[in-house]
Amino acid sequence: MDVGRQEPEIVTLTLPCEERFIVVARIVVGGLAARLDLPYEHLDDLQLAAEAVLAEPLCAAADDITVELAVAERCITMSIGPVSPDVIQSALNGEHDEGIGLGILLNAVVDGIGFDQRADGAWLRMDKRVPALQRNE
Amino acid sequence: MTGQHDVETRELLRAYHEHGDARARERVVELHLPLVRALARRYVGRNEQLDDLVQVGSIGLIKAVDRFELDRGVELTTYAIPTIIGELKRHFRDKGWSVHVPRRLKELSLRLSQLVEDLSATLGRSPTVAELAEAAGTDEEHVLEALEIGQAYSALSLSSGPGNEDADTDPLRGLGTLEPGYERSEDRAVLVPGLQVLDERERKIMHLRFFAGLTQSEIAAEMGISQMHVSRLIRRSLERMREEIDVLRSSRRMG
Amino acid sequence: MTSMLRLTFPSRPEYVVLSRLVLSGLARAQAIGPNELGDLKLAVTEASSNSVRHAYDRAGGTVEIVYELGDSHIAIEVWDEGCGFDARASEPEPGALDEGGLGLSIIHAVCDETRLGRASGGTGSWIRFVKRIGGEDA
Amino acid sequence: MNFSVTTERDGDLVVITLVGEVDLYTAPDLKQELVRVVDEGAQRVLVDMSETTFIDSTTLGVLVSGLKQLRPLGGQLVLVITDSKIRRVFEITGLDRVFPIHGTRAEALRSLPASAAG
Repeated sequence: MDVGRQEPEIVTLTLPCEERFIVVARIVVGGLAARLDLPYEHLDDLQLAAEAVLAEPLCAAADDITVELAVAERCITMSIGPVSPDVIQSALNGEHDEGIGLGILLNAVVDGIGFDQRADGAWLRMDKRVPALQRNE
Repeated sequence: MTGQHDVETRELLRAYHEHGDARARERVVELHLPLVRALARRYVGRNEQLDDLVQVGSIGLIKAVDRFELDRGVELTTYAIPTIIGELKRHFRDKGWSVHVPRRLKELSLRLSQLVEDLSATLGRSPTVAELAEAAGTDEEHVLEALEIGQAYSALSLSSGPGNEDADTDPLRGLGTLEPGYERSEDRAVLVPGLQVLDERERKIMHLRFFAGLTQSEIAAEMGISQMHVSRLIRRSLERMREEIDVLRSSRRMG
Repeated sequence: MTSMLRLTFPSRPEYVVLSRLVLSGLARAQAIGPNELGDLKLAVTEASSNSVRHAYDRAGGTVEIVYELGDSHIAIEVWDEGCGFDARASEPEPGALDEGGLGLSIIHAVCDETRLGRASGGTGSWIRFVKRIGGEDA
Repeated sequence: MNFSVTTERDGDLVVITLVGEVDLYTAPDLKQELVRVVDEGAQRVLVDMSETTFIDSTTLGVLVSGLKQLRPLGGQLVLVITDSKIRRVFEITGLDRVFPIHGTRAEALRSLPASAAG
């Protein structure tokens, strides 16, 4: 795949906020990562990040959530939104959290985390650096 | 869940288990129906009505009540949650998609773990899906599907509750014991209450991955298991913790 | 109860597989028979390939697919910025990958209902096809 | 993409094995291979799809153009198909009546005796 061009190529998936559809996000993220020839471990990290965010109670405001994957030369940026920044921020800080905490989890699987303000609200942005693999083709 | 609730539950369980009081059993089940309901709600929508799922989940609850051992020193909810979820999942597995999974995909799913292992050794890094597909003589889509199936199976076997031959699924295993050496050093991990539902090995993996910052491959090497196994254990640990947390939250709401 | 999912991707051949993978995922969320799933994957591949094929000369085009999952049906709409199924007036360029107009007849054959149209106000087109699910033995 | 085209050649007989998915992304590889073997004088072409997991109309288009190329030269193109879903795509389009379809490679090879090519 030619990902060396200027503009990142963008894939989006919008899905209802229901647990049963998280698997669709996981498999599409996996499919894109496979197309980019990412090692299994990187693929798994991206899938885990998507699942972890989607498992948070994100959809208080809206019924749907969008996972956007922007593919640049050495980086995949996964953005998920619109989300309630308060909910995500407190999840990232691990407040009220009996689990691992979203912040700790994401820090382990992606290389950068931030928020973007878009027309429809806040989006959580995660950057994953990807290795340049030698391609056989 | 209030202390009052727990006390009442223990008394009723004692009445049932020690004196065969059938009405006490009924009452315990009744007391915990909100829990079943909270768990069942997560599965609504797959052509299923909530009431039907509550029925299914109740079977899990009754099994947990019947098999509960008073002297194990845990609350009934801790024991019942995996059993109820197991019953719900078994319900979907029995009537749902998994019977549709072609044998070919199931076999592929079983082979992948070994292939990841072999290829990692050959390549000196984690293989790509394309490389896995080539080694397995199939295409990427099938590999991805097979990976999903592997996860679905491990999730199903995870919570199928007592009576399952997989010893890993005993919800009581590992409770209250921490392996010395890793817990003392870092403590953030130990402070995470959700981790207490995991067994020792799972807790150690979670610690190494998320608190010590090791990669899956490094953990695999450290623990002498395959990378894919590490991946699945992480995923199912997270899932189990999420379930536990959901229940903590919903039981708080139930007050 | 009906649920909607939406997938968009650049109009390039390497992304067509994603249109099938969404269906693989939906088959995990809800029981879909293996033959039903195979037919749906075939139909969505035909529709999205068609969109990609006709977008070759439009760099930056996007294909949009909406999946509507009901209790007993799946409806799929594929939207693009190209000229669609019904506008095959000119011969394909020599050497181009041509499917000889078979794509649409395949969709007709494997689905229960098919409709085509133009996207309002633009040069794009859409196709909607519906397949009943749950008809296979569990 | 994991899709492979493997070609084995024995005189004017060529066996092309397709493994994986053939769609808009991978069909060009098949097309290129078919054009090449016909240009190089293949008369009897067997496309073995027993390890093919997905095909679409693009695949059919490539096979039909291969057949069109071979026919004026007196050549033949036969297929090996084992999967019912793959076979279904041929049946839907009526192309099961255009291509000789066999269930095993041995059977397909028997249908292509050397004398047929002259």
